[in-house]
Amino acid sequence: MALDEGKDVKGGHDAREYDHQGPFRHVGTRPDRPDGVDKVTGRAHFGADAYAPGMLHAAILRSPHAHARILKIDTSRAEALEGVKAVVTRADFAEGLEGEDWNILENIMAGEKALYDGHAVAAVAATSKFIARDALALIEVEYEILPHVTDVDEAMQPGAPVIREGAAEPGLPEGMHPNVVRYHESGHGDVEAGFAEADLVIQRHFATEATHQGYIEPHACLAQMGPDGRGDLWCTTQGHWNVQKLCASLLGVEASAIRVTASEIGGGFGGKTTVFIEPVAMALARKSGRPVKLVMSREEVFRASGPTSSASMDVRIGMKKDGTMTAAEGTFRLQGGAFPYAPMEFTAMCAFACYDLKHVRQRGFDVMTNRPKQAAYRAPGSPMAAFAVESVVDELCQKLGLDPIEVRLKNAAREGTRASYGPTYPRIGLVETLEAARAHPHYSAPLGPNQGRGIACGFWFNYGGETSVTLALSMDGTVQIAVGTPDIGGSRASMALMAAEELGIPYEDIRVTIADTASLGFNEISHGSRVTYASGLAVIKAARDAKRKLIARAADKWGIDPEAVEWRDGAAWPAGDNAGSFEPLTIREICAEMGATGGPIAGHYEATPEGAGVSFATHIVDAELDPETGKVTILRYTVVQDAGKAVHPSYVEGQFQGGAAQGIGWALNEEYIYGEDGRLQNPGFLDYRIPVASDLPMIDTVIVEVPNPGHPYGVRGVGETSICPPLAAVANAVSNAAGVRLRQLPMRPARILEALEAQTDGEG
Amino acid sequence: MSMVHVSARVNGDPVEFLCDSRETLLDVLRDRLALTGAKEGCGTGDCGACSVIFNGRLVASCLVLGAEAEGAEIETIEGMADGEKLHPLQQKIIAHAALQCGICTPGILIAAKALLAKNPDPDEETIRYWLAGNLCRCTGYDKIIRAIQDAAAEMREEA
Amino acid sequence: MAKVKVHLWSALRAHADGAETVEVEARTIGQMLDALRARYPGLAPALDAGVSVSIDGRIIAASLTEPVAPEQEIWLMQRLKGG
Amino acid sequence: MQYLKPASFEEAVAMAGEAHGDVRFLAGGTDLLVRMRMGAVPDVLIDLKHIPGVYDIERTENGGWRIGVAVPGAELTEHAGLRADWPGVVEAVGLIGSTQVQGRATPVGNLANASPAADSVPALIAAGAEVEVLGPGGRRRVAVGDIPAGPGRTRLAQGEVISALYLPPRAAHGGDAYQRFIPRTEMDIAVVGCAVSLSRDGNVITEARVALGAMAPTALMVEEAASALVGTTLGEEALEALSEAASAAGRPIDDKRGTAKFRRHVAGVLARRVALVAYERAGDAK
Repeated sequence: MALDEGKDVKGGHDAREYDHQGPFRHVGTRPDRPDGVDKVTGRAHFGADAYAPGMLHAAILRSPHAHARILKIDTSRAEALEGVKAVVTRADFAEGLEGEDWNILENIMAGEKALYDGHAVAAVAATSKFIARDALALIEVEYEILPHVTDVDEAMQPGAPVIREGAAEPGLPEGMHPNVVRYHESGHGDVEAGFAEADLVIQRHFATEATHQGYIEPHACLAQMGPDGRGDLWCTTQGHWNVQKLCASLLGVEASAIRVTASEIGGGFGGKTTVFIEPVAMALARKSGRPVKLVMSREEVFRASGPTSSASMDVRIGMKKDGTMTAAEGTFRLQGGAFPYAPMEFTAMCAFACYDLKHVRQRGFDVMTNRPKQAAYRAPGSPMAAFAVESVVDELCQKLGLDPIEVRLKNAAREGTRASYGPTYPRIGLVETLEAARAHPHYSAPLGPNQGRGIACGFWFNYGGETSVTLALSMDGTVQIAVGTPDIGGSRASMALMAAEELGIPYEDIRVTIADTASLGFNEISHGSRVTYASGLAVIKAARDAKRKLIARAADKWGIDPEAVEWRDGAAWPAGDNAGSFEPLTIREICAEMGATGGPIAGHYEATPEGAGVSFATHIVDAELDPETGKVTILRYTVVQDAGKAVHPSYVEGQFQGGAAQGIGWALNEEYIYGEDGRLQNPGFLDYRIPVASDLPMIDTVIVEVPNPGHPYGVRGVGETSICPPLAAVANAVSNAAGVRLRQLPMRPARILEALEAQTDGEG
Repeated sequence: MSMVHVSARVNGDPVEFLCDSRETLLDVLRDRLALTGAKEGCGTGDCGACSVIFNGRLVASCLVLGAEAEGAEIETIEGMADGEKLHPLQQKIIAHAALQCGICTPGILIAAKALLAKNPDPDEETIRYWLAGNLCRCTGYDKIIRAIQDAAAEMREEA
Repeated sequence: MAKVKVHLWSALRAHADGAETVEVEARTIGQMLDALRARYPGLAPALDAGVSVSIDGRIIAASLTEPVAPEQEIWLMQRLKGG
Repeated sequence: MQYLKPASFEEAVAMAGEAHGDVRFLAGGTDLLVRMRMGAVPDVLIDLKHIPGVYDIERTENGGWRIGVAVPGAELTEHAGLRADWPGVVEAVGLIGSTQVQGRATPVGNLANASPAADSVPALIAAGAEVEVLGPGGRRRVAVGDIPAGPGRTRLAQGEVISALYLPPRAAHGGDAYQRFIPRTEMDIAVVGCAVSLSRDGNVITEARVALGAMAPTALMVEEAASALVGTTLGEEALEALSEAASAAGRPIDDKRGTAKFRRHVAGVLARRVALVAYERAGDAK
């Protein structure tokens, strides 16, 4: 029995986990991260850094067509090439899969049709990279090219090419094109009645293009599988248990047959929450009987991993002259590539989540197109919603002559507000972020010519999920923690801080390891801003479990009740005078004797914490427009976000800054560009333009701490919310600088010039 | 296959290897010399994760052939620390939390070292433009710039 | 067993005779979802695809054993995930 | 792929003559290696970097400059003499790629790669630069503008190799400048590039050359733009005429980096801005 108090393990009847308001000794400090030296010396091993004796190199053949029936694949010439050890096609994977497992299999290796430019159709393992590459050229694929569609609105039109018949879920509105596969509707009140109360109602159309997570490390793995059907997989992933589950399903073996070890991960942002190449490498390893290394090129990452959805949106908001929002409604159409599950329900649910609205309605459509299967990207679905909604709010403020922060404060959701997606909010921190933004010097700083300021709010849910942690004590009293969530952004440091806090020992005495799938219970993926929340909660609970055991040893030794022993400063102390007079027993002393006093000591946590609090942010940005070229420069940026409790403030700031930077890229320059032929035009960092160092200013941060009741220290997830406001904030700033609203992303220079021109023409 | 024999110096040590004429210096460092600190983020010179110093110049090792390394002096991230003593840039990158995932970090460090060798007191704009070829997707660059400035200040004091 | 009142998101209501809320007997989320399936088989595909549940504003992403009680505000939500 | 290291340009030409299949010369390699990565691996690669003199920057007898084919951008931009004489050429070369690319990329490679958007080419054309070409038929001097034939194609004959780049002596009271438009601040290919080189007599422009990049299949000289400048003191009227001539030039295309319409507009904007810088520099020059 890991924990003796059942209600402590899960939410239980009382979900109020928040029990430590400080003061803290470790939490809130900024020590060096435990893996810092590994990361600055090149010693850290990422996905592509693994090698094995006898290793083969693999390469994947990909469809050059956006939509084509695969009539024939002849691999015989490739197989005959010297050095080629295995060739696989769809026939080498499991049959009879259903649901999302089938979708994922279909995505990683095409079946009857190639569904997008870059779709995998076969793979080769050979004794060198060059032979593998040469072998691809020898595989003959006969395609029947089909009409394609890559645009979300076009894909919904009558007559659009059908990606897959029968993919739609039941319950869709009548008359939908078969490419529309899911539908969401939610809200409350009577929006028409609400609009009737408004002094001004604005309805606008918005569009955003698909972007890519843009992690710098391409997908990479090293697979081994013996004739006994047992295998090992090393890969870069946000969630190795999920990789294990999916590989087992796609290969038709049991989960326990595959041990997955997560490498250091070179960025994910949601894009490494699923599989792309791992089952292919495993299939090649199984067929060849040799270790197989498979690394995506950057071009493959863009063409065939999971970018985000593009969106077409209509938003309508009513406001009174005093700034009161009376009603809001929105329609959000997202394409998620050639498969279902574009995150349109999150777009819909997040859209108006910042506001206290009596009348609100949102609809979402999930649309299939000939593009790669979308994957999660940092608060999936939410940033585009904020772009549309916060743009309309800004325009209403402008037209009514109202201050954008005051208006947002007036309408802000707070504890007790009925959320636009249904439930009533518990304690949340939106108002606090708005107040901090209003008080920030940035908000009142003067602006120059051709400069504009934008503000916007954003919302994301956050997530708990299955979590297992083991905290093992060494004979010398130092601590080894095994967690199951890959460290993407410094989470080892926050885990060690929380354990140090609980155990009262030095931060340096704690080593945090990311365990493989065979060494720890199941862990949900590092996504949904859950790591510091869920693994953190698990570390705290595991430390408390260990502490109880340490206390019991001291109590035994002293011959008193464990209740009469308390733990502080890394030692057991008699609790009060009645407990007796004993010298404190340090963790070091107890551990030195643990073998002889009852055996090894470890703390555990295995449960699904369900108290991830929602999170809000407010961003301020100043932009300068070159009116002659349409080029935008970001001059100043401030992120204000509720972190609940910042465990390692530097890494919290880092999440704020990183989300803002990605959002700026999405707003200004990043986009998937498809040609008439349905092929991706810009599959590289040259023309897929993520922000470079010289594109950005310093990014100021303000950490607001409104504790989350669902975590012992009040921690909220912080990783995702930071990308929600920037699209809107930058668009508002540019619109204010340009004097014309920009409603389509990215705001590339030519698009801004066209908007300026249209405005001049309109006036003339 | 046409293998090329190459002798060079990496981090001061003599090395010898045979490589395929098509292999890049990055391939050679990683696959033949087991120096995996330089990373391949793009293979086309757009991301800087494979940065090394080649005959005194900062280069993308994915844009140099292994065969071109004959007689070359190459510095990689593995040679940056002096034994157990980290270079000030390495210390400051850790101290400022100027990394999240760490995949771009070796390239950033090598590029920053090359910058400080040329300009011991670079201003923010100089650092930003110098590092424009080193993509970082996690940090928004803010803490990286601060760490480099801090390291530069410390190195100026020590000098 | 006590009755709990469950709020449905709009798109679900078509499968529940248009009702915005449905009362079912349940002590846990799992029992609640089973009761909904039994009463309105049309809801099953959506529930099987995965739902999260909000209890008094606290979002339960996955747990079926989480207790529910009559005085609580309970909402079905589409299954959460993140990036 | 066969990798060869000639010790002289004559040997390089001989090697190319004897080789079969696709033969490429390697200087900085920053374009060639990208193409190889995309699968375009030549059969024979002739590395020019072991030929004596290829890393040299020298004054010529007439007061101009001779630049070796392997001199990378970083070396050029650090060269005080070159910077003083041809600041526009140097700033154009300095814009090619990242700091890392600058460590390898050469202006001659930039030219031989024959991208219409190459940054250094308009500046070299405006400066009146020439290259020395060696081939089976002997040695010849060719104006930089006559090398590119179209995207990825040059007018070099089979077996010919560029053996040096020559910049003329800077004219008295002359100045040059180059700017490009890109969506980001760095790391992009020019949507439009513009170079202006001019000489002044007092405030009056006596000579001018204007070249544009990414407005046609090759970088091009725009005579109308140059004549809009000559004889003027670069007043508003001259700038307007220059801008119009630049916008009207070439035959730009719509592609992922910009529309033809946008390119025409930006060419006009850049021409103005660049002319003002060159004019200023010429005024400061002796």
